[in-house]
Amino acid sequence: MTTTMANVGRPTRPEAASENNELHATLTGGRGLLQDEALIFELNAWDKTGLDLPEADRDASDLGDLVRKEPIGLPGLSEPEALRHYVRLSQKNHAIDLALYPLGSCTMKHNPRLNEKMARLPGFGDVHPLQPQSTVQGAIELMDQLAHWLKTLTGMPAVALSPKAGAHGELCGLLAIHAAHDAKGDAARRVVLVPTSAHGTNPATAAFVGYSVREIAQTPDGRVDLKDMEAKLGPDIAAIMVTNPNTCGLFERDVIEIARLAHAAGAYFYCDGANFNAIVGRVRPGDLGVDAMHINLHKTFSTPHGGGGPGAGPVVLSQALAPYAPVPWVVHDKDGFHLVEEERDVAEKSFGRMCAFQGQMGMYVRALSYMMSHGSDGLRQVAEDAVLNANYIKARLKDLMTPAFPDGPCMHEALFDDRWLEGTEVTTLDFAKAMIDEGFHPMTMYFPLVVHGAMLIEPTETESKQELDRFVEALRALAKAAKAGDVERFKGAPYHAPLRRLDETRAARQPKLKWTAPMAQAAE
Amino acid sequence: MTTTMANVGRPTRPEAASENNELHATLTGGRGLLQDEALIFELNAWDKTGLDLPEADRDASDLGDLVRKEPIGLPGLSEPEALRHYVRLSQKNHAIDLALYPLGSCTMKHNPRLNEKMARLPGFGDVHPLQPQSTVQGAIELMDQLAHWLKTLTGMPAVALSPKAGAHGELCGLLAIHAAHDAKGDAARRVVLVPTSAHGTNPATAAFVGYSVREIAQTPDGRVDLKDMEAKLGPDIAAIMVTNPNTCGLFERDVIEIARLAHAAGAYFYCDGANFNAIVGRVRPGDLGVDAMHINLHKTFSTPHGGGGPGAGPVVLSQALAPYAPVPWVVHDKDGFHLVEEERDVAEKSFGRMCAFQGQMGMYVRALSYMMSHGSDGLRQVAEDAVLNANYIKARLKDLMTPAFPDGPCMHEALFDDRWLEGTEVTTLDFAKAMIDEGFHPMTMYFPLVVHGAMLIEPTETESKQELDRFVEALRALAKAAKAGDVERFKGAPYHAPLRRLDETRAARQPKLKWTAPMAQAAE
Amino acid sequence: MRYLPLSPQDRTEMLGVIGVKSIDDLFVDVPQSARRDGLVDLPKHMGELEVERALSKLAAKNTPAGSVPFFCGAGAYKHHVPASVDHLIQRSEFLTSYTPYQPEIAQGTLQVLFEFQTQVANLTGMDVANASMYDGSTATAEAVLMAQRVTRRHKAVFSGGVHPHYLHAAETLAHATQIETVALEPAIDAEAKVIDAIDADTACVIVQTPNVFGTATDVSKIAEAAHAAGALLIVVVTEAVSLGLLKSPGAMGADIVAAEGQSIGVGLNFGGPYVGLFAAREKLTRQMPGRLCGETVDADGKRGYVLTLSTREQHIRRDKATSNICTNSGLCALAWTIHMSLMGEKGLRRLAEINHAQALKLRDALKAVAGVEVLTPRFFNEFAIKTRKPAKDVVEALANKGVLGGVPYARLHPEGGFEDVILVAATETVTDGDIQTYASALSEVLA
Amino acid sequence: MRYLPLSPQDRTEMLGVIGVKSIDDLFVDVPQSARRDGLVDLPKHMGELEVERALSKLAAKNTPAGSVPFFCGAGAYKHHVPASVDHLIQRSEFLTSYTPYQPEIAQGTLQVLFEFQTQVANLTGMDVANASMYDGSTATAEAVLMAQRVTRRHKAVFSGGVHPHYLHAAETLAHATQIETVALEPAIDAEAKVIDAIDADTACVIVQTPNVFGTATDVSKIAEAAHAAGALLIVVVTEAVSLGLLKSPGAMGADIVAAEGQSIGVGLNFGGPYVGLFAAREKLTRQMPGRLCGETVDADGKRGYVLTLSTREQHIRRDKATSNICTNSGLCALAWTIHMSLMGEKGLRRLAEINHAQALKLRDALKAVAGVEVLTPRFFNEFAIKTRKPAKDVVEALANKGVLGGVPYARLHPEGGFEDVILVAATETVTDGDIQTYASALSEVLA
Ligand SMILES: Cc1ncc(COP(=O)(O)O)c(C=O)c1O
Ligand SMILES: Cc1ncc(COP(=O)(O)O)c(C=O)c1O
Repeated sequence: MTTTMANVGRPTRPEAASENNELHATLTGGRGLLQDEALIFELNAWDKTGLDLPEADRDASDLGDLVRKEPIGLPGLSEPEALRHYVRLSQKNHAIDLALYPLGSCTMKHNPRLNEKMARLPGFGDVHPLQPQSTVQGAIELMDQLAHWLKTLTGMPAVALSPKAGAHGELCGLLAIHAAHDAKGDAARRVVLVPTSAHGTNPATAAFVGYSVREIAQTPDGRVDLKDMEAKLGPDIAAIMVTNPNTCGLFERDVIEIARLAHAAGAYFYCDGANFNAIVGRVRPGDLGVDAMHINLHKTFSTPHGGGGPGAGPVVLSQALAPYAPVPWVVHDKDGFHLVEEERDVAEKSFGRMCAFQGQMGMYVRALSYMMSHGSDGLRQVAEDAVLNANYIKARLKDLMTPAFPDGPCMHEALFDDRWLEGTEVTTLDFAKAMIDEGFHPMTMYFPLVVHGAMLIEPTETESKQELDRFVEALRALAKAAKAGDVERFKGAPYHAPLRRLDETRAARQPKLKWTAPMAQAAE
Repeated sequence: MTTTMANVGRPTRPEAASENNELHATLTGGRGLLQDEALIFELNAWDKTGLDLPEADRDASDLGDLVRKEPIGLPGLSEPEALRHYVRLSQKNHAIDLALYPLGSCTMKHNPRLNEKMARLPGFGDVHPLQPQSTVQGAIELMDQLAHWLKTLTGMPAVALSPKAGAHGELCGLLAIHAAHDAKGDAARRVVLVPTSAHGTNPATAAFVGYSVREIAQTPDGRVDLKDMEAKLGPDIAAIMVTNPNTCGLFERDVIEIARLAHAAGAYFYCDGANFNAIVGRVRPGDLGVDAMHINLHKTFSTPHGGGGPGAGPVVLSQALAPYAPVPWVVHDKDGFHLVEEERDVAEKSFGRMCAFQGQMGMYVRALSYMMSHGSDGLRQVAEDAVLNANYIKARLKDLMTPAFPDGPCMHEALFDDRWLEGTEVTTLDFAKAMIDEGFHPMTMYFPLVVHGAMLIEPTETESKQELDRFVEALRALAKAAKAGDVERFKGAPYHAPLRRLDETRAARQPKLKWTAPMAQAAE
Repeated sequence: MRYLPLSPQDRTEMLGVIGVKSIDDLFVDVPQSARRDGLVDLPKHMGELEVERALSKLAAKNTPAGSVPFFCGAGAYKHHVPASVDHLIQRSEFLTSYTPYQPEIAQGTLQVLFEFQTQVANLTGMDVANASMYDGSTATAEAVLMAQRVTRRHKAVFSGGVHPHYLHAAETLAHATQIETVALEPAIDAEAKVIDAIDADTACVIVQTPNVFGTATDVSKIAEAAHAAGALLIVVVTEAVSLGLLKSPGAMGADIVAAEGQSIGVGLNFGGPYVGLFAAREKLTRQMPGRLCGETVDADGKRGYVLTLSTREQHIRRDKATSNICTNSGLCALAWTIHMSLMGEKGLRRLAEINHAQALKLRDALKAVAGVEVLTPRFFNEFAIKTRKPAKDVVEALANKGVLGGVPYARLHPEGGFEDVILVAATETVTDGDIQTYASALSEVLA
Repeated sequence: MRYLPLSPQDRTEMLGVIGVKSIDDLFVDVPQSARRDGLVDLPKHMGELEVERALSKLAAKNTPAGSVPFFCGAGAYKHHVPASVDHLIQRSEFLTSYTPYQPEIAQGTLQVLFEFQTQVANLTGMDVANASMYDGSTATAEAVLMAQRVTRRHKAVFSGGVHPHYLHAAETLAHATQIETVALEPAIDAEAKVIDAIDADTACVIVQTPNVFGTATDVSKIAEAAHAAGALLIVVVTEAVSLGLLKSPGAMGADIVAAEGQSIGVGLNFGGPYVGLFAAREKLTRQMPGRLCGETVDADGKRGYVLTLSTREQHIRRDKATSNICTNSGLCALAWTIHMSLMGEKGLRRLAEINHAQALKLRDALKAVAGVEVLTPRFFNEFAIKTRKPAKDVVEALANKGVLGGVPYARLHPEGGFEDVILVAATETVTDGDIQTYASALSEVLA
């Protein structure tokens, strides 16, 4: 049974359908179901509260002049008002649950609802990080199980669970490397090699821990230039940071050689594992010579991005780096599961602590739920479908758009440059904004930096062929329109979003980072 | 601190804002965040499933030819597809959580989320109706507590909890009345008196239990015509069914006299309690002479309407009718709480059973949670604010629109007729559809039948003054536009909703009530 | 109060706009004698935390099905509902919307109803289905009244295999409407006696399959007999999952199907809310109770959905309506549709097979217990056993051992005899370990 | 697999379009030696029901805070979060969206962030706040690095009242970045010793109030001393609810505030995810880490919000960025904002007063127990007690009696001495009955 466009509820005559709208701007600015919404500070709710709390039966006079007297400036909404406020706002967001969200490098895959339910079991969601360990044996066991899955999938002997996101994982990895060099008394290694195509967090992290960053060149086929790297390796190099699959969506064919060269030069190989989704279940980084690699549980293992976070960035470690892992970690003996929280005994070489407590337990539960649901077979299928979907998109667009690396397959994302837009006056940004009108979130743009006007499309494995086709058709139609000179469609886009294009320059030039009362505004 | 319209995010220049849209119909019919969506039957999912179930380890050969062979015709979506499908669809709905939903008679008030959480406690949501009663003592106790609140609030001695909605409650009440007359051997009473303004379920229910319906006239000020009623009362009258506050949003001033007259004629007084929200905590129907009254827990007590249901319609009963209440009910002794499930002993006069099991437990939990949250003080405030909000709307619109009953206060809803639209070519329906464009759900239209082109506005108590003002401003602007002859704005409305006006005649003339495969369609 | 947005200042301002002095001025129409000045005698408002504490305390006094080996059925079944179902039905746009009277801003609900009607019709093998009833029992009662309207006859013959609560609810309504109900003797194979009871006055025959004792029957012969006598066949289904494995009522000749949908998408909820499925032959469409959603187009020619054929309904036809139903079970229908969309045919069949397999294993395990006789020969996921001690005591004793071991038939039908019969069900939520636990507990209880 | 929409037939078709024979052809770039043919050694896929069973079993081995009298704090607090908060953050549009890079279709998230920043700034009494950090501890470490950038000095002085985990996390990072950390002696009134430790090399002084022992202090004098020395004052807050009652850090002269927001909107979660609050004086804005949301207008002149000042950030400035942070704690910030919007100033003050009152009552009850000495004189909702048996044993013994009685200070800082000190906290979730239960259990344990 196949679907014809005519009967699936899409407008059969889009031109006709919107013809009438123009004539009828509403009287109040209303737009049907799309509700505009003021800030909570504008709702006249200074003296209200949406909580019913009893009066305290002891006063605070013991605190004397520590007590705050002045007003704080926090409005309080009744529950109906609050619900409506945030529901209205939510409807101004795009989301995975609405349509394809092809942000390359971000792995916007489906977030299973089972995981949300599991993370909210009181035994996980309502336990305190410092309860006696005897009262949280199941929680510690869960961390142990998660560690087992991560180590097995990556083929690495150890894992530090506590980093709170990918960048925090990078920090953890580099701190372990730092500690390892320290332990050898090797203080001269002050440089980290990073390919130009790397994600911004790689150089930023290296700098953050006091390393200076040197860039590695790229080959014409989008991989690390081995020659260049070899030339730059030396006694001052602490580590190389290489993303694999890399940010061009390509597998580093020479990865084993990269590792060998780095090790030969006394450096460690930090692998950015943000793109692990492309190879999970098919390739184990441990087989490639990696010393440390973070895994974004919020990418490969589906914990929700939540409009910016939280995530979790466990770091798997090689035998060489394992002793330096940060506390806490889990050990298991006949008495049960224990958190090693102190840098002594088994943890005497630990480089320290990444954060208070044990890290992102809520994400551990979700990730483990995801892994158990997929199993070894399902996870392998994840990688295969992710790669299949990306290659399908690349194949279906390559005649109209210019793939940055046309030869050979890509991994989980398809990278295009903007050569095909030359002479059209349409930029990558314009094109992206026009995608919004057609109902899709734009791809990642202008990243990686090694490709001009980059468009990095990562569909993930949780898209159906139907949605991919819908997406491809929209991009093909837009590409043709761009080439046909329909410039206004792009320059003015988006036309159909809750807002039109926003003035980012103005925002940065006169930053207004919080609401202030109109009086104060006027006085500014 | 006051809010100026200019800075609250609403378009400052609505006309300008939409000017550009018209030029840019999209290429695929996309409309930004608003996603069109096919039916599940059109997603090519006949051979898929979104559940991972193990294979059964026993076969079904014992069932022989009872086993179904032919295909059923049920597509199965993966979870990502299903999520997206239903999320997209949801965004095509208006909802209380989006804006004022002033459907008169429907009491679209805020649905507290605490109630949802409570109803999902495993001790309520995951217990079987026929578990041993010793294992559900808390559930039965909850029913008992709910009964106590309902009886206390209404001042009535008994309540039948099991009816599943208001109409089912009416059925329950009339069956009790039927049984009471039966018990007296009074079989001649075959007629129920119902005012013309009554909700359709009143006459429908009366007919449903075999009564014939006779209408009572209405006075010019929107109340039961006592004279007419008295004239129609007689030995053939089983009951009167009167709504109070009535469907014109007015309190039946003579309600005590109405009761007296009915009783004097040997009839019972069934009160439709759908509008209890207007008087809860301030007036007890038991003080008015009522014999039976249903309470829509999904109106007054905030259980969600859920796009049409489920609801719950407990019926409070007078001493005269109490013995005839349907099973089951709750009794309490030193051994705990018990469900009386059989028509013997204490229940020997029971007229029977309304449904399998105990009724709408999920709604009982929510309603009790709501009642406990509000308490005696909060519930009284509910009635007062509901009435205040309705009168405020009436006051603010009465110069432009024509209140059906201008004199004196209304209760929880403000009723307008369409006299003010005379000569404008705009009908009540047109006006309602134009409200959609401005961001509001229309009011109840053409009901009650006693008022021409009725517009029945029930804001409920959970609206803020700000939202009321926004609503009033929109209606005022529309009313002025109608009077100014801007007819197209109304006739073609809505322009900004997910769909334009739907062809209801066509739907009824050639009913298409389920999806059929395109082949079959073609063959039709 | 956290649910009331008006501030005291708002109230004062608004009274001013209205032109009255106090709120009491708006309640002047209430007779003096009925005006209450003080508060009713109930506790005052409470915070969330307090309410949560009080209700959690009550909840904690109950034994959730999921916390013990669980074998109760008899019209309500414990199934696993995917987490995404409950997530989706809680979306504001579904949860807090009304019956879709304004189709332009209710296409979400309406398209769901159209999908629901199609799924129900396909599952039951019928031509049309409505947008839901309260539950299976009220759907059955409505079916009987509908048969009376269609045939203009006044006798309804109930098989002895119909769930006693369903029978009771239908009888209660029938009593008032002058329908004569003939309730045949309860029996494991009660359907065998139905044909003989059909006569020329019979408006309808009501049979349930699997019946209350679990017996699955082919009702084709009954359909033929009913039709030959000019009566309608109403088929009742209390376990919707059975339709994944068993022949559809439509294929066996049903004219109306009244079913309980609770098994799919809806939890146990101590008995409600559930969702009634109601399906019929096309020619009976205009006599159906309840809402119907139909396809149409909008002013731009785009496909859309509306509530239709409402001239059958109370709000249009008043005392001439086909039913008094107004509020139905919309949100449960949504849950049903989502769960069904996730399963699809493939998942539903598999689920049904697992249910059947677990029940067979349970049967084998219980058969081996001394003092137990298995009564039902052919069943889906539920069967009746006879125990050598009174069923009520056995079930209570099992509960004390932490096993919820089924429903005594006599609880449903105290005067029906069968004091020693327990209805036991096994679904996919029953593990092999649970079955063993049950069997050993039962041996101990019957020892 | 229920999360994978492609059917086998889809896969075949798509391989055809790509022009390859098998999926292996897309993995040709993987070195031969690293290609794995078989499955990794882990269990195969499982249904929802099975996963739920397995994880529920693990969950059941833990004692939830809500199930017992509960008094643990030390940087993570049990508060009641209104049901609507968790409901709203689960809306698809919030839950499954990314960092708002495309403002035209991310105004929901962006407006929330703008509200969040305003609330955080107002609550802390600071000029600007960012859009969240991972948690309070990493926010503190970032604050230290920021102070280094701003002052170009390399010494950080930590009061002995700073949470040991916070100190430890900051030291770990500082070690690599050549910041010298001076950790002053832990003491109930540790803040008294801070001023003496400030010198001309000091980049920043880090003080916590209420400190880890619960002591609430006015840090104005420290601020003056720091400023006089050209250093910045970083104020750490681990219990955000305290700000409802206590003077704001801004009012006391803080330059940077690094706080843990978990108390508001976010659950205990065994330690994470939490939400770091980060606020500063306006002149430091461009040295702040993390995302910032700012107001602007769209092409039609309508107000809207965007991420701004991103030239501070890693994706633009790479190794010159102010921080490496990318993913932050967005959804927890949303929860925080919703909870705060429900409370408002009025609710927050009331909540803080209740917390304080419960803690006073707890203090009185524990003071009366033989073998207990209350160490903290002025506190918000947490204080330190000294017990006549080792703290670790006491807490363990209490747990065996079903009371989670607090956190032994030595668990946070094993080498710090204080083996007999327990940190005990009381929030609005603690009832008077819980307090009595604790006191009697403690008497028994210490007897
Ligand atoms: C390649 C790469 N590396 C690192 C990161 C940083 O991860 P996180 O955002 O979890 O800190 C990202 C995230 O976008 C990434 O795409
Ligand atoms: C006045 C009145 N009576 C009765 C009813 C019927 O109640 P229900 O829809 O719960 O069956 C309604 C519902 O709309 C009503 O408004």
